[in-house]
Amino acid sequence: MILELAHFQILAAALFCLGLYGVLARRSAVMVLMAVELMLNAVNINLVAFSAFRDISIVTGQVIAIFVITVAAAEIGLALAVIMRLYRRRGTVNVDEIDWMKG
Amino acid sequence: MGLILFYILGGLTLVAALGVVTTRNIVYGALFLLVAMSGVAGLFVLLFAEFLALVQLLIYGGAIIIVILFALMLTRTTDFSVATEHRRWPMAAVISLALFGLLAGAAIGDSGDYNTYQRSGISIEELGKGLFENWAVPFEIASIVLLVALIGAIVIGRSGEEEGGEGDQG
Amino acid sequence: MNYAERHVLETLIYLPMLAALVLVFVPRPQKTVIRWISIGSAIALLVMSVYAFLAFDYDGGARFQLQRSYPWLEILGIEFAMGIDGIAAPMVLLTGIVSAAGAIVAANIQRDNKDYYILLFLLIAGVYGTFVSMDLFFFFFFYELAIVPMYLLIGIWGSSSKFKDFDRPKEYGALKLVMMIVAASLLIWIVIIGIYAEAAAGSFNIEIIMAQVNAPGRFSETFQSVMFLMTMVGFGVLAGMWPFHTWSPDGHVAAPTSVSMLHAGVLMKLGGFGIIRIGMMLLPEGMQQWALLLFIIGTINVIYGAVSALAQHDLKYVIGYSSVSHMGYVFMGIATMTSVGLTGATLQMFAHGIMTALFFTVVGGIYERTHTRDTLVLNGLASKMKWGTAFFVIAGLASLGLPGLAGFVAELLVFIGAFRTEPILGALGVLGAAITAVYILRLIGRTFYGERDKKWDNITDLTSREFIAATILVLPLFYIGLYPQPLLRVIRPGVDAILAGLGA
Amino acid sequence: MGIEEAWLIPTYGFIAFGVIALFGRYLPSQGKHLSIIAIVAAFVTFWPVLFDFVSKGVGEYHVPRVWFSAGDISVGSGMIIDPLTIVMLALVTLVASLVQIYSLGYMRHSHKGHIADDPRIGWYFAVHSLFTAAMLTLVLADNLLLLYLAWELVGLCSYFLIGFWWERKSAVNASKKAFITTRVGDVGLLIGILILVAETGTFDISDIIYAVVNGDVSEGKTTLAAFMIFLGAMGKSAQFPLHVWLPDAMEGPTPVSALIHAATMVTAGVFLVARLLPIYEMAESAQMFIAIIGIVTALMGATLALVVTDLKRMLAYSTMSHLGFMMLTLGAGGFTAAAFHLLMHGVSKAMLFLSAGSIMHAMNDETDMNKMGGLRHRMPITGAAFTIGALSLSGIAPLAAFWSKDEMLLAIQDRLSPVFVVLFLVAVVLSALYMSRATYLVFFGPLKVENRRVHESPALMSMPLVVLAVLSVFAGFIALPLGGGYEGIGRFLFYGEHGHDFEFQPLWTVVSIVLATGGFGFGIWLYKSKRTTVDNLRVRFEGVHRVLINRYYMDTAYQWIVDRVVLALGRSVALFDRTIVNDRGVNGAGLTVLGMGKRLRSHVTGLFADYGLAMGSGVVAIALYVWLRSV
Repeated sequence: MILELAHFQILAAALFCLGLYGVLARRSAVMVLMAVELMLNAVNINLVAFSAFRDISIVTGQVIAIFVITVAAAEIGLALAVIMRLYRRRGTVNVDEIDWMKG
Repeated sequence: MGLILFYILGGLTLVAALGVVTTRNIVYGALFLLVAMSGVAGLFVLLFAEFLALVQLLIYGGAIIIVILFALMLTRTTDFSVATEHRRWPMAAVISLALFGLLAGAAIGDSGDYNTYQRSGISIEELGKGLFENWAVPFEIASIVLLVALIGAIVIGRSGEEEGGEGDQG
Repeated sequence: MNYAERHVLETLIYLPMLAALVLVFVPRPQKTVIRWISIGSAIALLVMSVYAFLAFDYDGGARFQLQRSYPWLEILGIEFAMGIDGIAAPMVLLTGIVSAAGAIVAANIQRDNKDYYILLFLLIAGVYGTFVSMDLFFFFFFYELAIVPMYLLIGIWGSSSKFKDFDRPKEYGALKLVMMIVAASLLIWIVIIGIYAEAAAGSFNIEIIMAQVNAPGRFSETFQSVMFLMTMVGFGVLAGMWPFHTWSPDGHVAAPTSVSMLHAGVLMKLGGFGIIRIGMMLLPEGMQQWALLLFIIGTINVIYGAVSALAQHDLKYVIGYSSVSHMGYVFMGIATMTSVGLTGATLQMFAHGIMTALFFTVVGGIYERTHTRDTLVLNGLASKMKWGTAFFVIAGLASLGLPGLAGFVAELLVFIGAFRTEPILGALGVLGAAITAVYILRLIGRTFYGERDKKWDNITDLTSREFIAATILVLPLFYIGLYPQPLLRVIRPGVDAILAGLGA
Repeated sequence: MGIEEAWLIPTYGFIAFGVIALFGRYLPSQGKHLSIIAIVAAFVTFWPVLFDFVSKGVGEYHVPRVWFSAGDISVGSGMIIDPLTIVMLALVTLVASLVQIYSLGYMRHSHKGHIADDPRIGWYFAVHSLFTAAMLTLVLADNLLLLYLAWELVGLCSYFLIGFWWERKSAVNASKKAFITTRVGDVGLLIGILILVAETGTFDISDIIYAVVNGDVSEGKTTLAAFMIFLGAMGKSAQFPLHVWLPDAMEGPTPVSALIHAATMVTAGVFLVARLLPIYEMAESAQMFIAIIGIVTALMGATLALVVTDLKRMLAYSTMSHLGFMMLTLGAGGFTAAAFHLLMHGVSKAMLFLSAGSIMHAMNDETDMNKMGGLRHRMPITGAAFTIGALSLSGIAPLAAFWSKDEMLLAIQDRLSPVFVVLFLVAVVLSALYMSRATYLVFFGPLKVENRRVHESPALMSMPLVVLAVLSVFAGFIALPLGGGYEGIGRFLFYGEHGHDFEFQPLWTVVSIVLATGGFGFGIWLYKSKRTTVDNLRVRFEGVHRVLINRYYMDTAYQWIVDRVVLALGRSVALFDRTIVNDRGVNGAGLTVLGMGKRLRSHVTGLFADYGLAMGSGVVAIALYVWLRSV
């Protein structure tokens, strides 16, 4: 059995779904953020895998992966700042209790 | 030989990810995340994307995890171990599994004309050239994104002190 | 067609808009200047409407006359096309008369009458546009233009009223009125688009579409019957058809005098006109299928409106319900699908428009002086308001169909048509006329005759302005009552053309 | 000036009305003289029309004129001149002129100390001339539409005249009641006309009669139309179910009652039936119905007149009773007898009303007969006129109504069953009785002290009385063939082959004379000497008396129907309309939309997790759907 693209895709899918579960199920906002990181990495794997299994000379996959990483970094920074304010305001980061958007 | 490496690294990452998602203690979660990130870096190496692996380790391992730990410490969520999932978690599990089934099915069914796994990485200066030639504009935009995120984080973070905990905007 | 004939119809639309524009630049405190500009342009409108009516060549002329069209949106085939046929000509005349009287009576409005007049002229432009336009798109455009100002006019200058067990704030009346009509106009919009698509003639012009109506394969039976039902309901709501009539009494109670004059006098006729123009002309089979339903609803309208008017205490409620009852005759007339019945329906639209306007002029005058319309409180006004009583009695007698006044001729023709097709329903209609006599006379007997309550000792008779407005309305009532031939010979070509289409 | 100019007769009235109503204020004494001139001119124009008519030979002359045409119906406004029209023209113009002259005097009452015209005298005379003009148009109309127009106009004028003194609440109610009751009848008339028009396609009376006579119109439709048209006649001529408005109509000024509620308007119903008699000939059941209604009204009117104490109401009931006679005769097909009695009754009854007016004028509007008595000493002319009128209407020998009553008796006994004849004779006796009662109570017997100062009315009022009195005495003779080509009213009225000339049946004439004079004498004797017996008669028949006093409780019944049924129905429908159709239907629709909105809002919990779940399941569902379709 030699290594094929499908393996990486399945792995990325698994990682992505774990991340999704984490986002949907975890109570702490920070934990949700971590799960988001997982999902982003899953995407990266896919990107790189595709560039590897296709024509490696085209660097698109890796370049986009880099961009994904940069955006992830920016995003986590901002998200944590928001969570800090949230914590200071409501005294908790528990996702269930924050419902200011209630209709 | 690549296969074995793939299984080792993939398994490592998955287990770590599972840990992140299910651990009761948030700090352990952060540590599990670190392990997962390194696993992914390993996979990048497997896929001849050494520079990427390096960047992955550097940013994720170095910066992001540390920031998360800082956040955890500041919001003192560590001193009480909060119940991990809220009451509707089975629903989330079902959805994730269903999505996984679909994605995996798509992956297996995909009969794209991919050439086999062969050793041909690309040198860093090719990557650099590609980055700075036909991806120059997105590169600049990425830098702006980072700048904005930086300022935003500072503004949101700083202005929090003087307001104090005034009324809750319901 | 000389110059005037070519441009009279479009000036009927441009003039009110022009007047509104001019008023915008007149400074607000100049109340008298505003008043004179408005009355001046209203009189000009009346003169032009009369000219348009007389210019209509009734023996042998083309079906749509005084035509004028400007290309507007070629790709969709929309052109700003204008023209009047036998049915539209009397309606244009009616609009001229009622808007002239309305503008004169509107002079009593003190609070920022500038905006009032601007909105009023927009409304008048909308009404003229609807009667005159031959392009379905613009027909709908002006139809909406005529309705939307109503909300502001009633909402701002209207009057809320408190009754013992329910009260009607003017906002409620205004909102309900505009909401129901606009919702109904949605149906009409669907019908117009449906017809446009079905005709596939690439044009909204009525004449081109009519040529397609009996083209093979198109305008199938079911298409026409569904579309006609939607037209009937869509226009029926505006015309005060039975289940959807409740906005009429509430709307009129809340509306200021000149607005209810224009609304009951002209806007409700848009509904009837719409059913004739779109329903009968473009959907003949649909008409034949739903004629009986229209007939039954018309009879219900007549009886229901008359009976519920019996129990009303507020003057405007009575007139509101009587409008519902009289519009029932229009539906009956249309549903008979005979030349006599249809002529009667058109004449009834004309006659009722004038009668109701006259009613509202006097009621407005009474409200102006006594600040109440409750008939339980008002009594014995005749001794103080001689001319007011005279005009109200004439309007009352016209509405109960006294021969010698316009109402009778119209109702008679409708009844003749009705007896030819559905005698039982026709008899019920005549019964409706008897009930009308009861509630009109009760009203007159209670509010005008009998001894005067000392509260009304110091009320004055109609002012010269109201007197002129009332005379403008009374003259046609007598003229058509005694010698209706000038109006009938104009209606004849329109009706025959429609029935020829229907017959085919 | 011949038949063609007959349309002039009504036009004077319309012009007078227009001028007075619009410019009354500026005319001297509000233009009342203009109205007099108009009606006298009409009377004067009538004579050349009569002579031209006679000279041209008695027949039916038709002067057509188109009024308007709509669709396939064309409506004319032409005229028919036939004997019936001539008779009616004579009656209306004569009585109207006399009544208007009489009104000059009557409408001057002491107003704040000095004698002056009624403040709204102009309006009074304007409506008076409008009424006469409308009545004349009705008589002349050659098509049913013009007739219906005049019919309604006449009803309208009676509404205005009854309600002339509208300060009085009772007058307003009376006028409203009159108009609505006649309006109910008019609805029937309109439906009848419409049925005929729907069948024959034209309004023209002669065409319609021609179509009905030779069977173009089905039996059922003709009978239905006949019934409906008679409904209109019942309303106008105050026949049995629709008679309730006539007694109340006495609220109006007395000359109004003299003209409208005695001679002209109420006879319009009889005229209509007479004009359309050939149609009724074809509808047997309708004709029988008319006879029944006629006799019932006659008896009812007579009985009510016996007990009522108000002089004018008594005369109103007597009119009702005589109209019943006429309808009965028409029911028996007695065209000439009915028309003849219409003429005679018109003349005598108008005189009775005018004399009642002059009594009221003298005794400042006192109408209660018990307060009068022995007035013959103070008011000789009025007394004589009243007595002649009473005698004539009771059918005493040489006077006017005797001849017509005789004619009617002949017509009834040869077409209808004996029951009708007996009832007719009973009614004759009763009418003689109540006439004698009235005459005695008002004019004979001792003069009461408070009536000491009563004096005869001025010349303006007594002159018409004298003219009418003379007519009541001699008018009857026109029944006989007086030579000069004139062979009696029978031949004149019923031209053509089946006219019957006046044959003299001794038996029935003797019977009617005996009954009439006997009835009258018995009445005088009863009230003269046996006043006590009258009182205890009243006591013993207490029940009957109370019923009669309350007009058979008809009025209360109608009032109950109006209040309980009609107004209640109105209120319930209005309530239904407001609560169900409006609050439930319109507002309801609004509220349901709001309700839906509220429910939707509950999904927006603000919790991030819920949104995530929703999004997730959405993605999965779409992916699943795409996958399933592709497989």
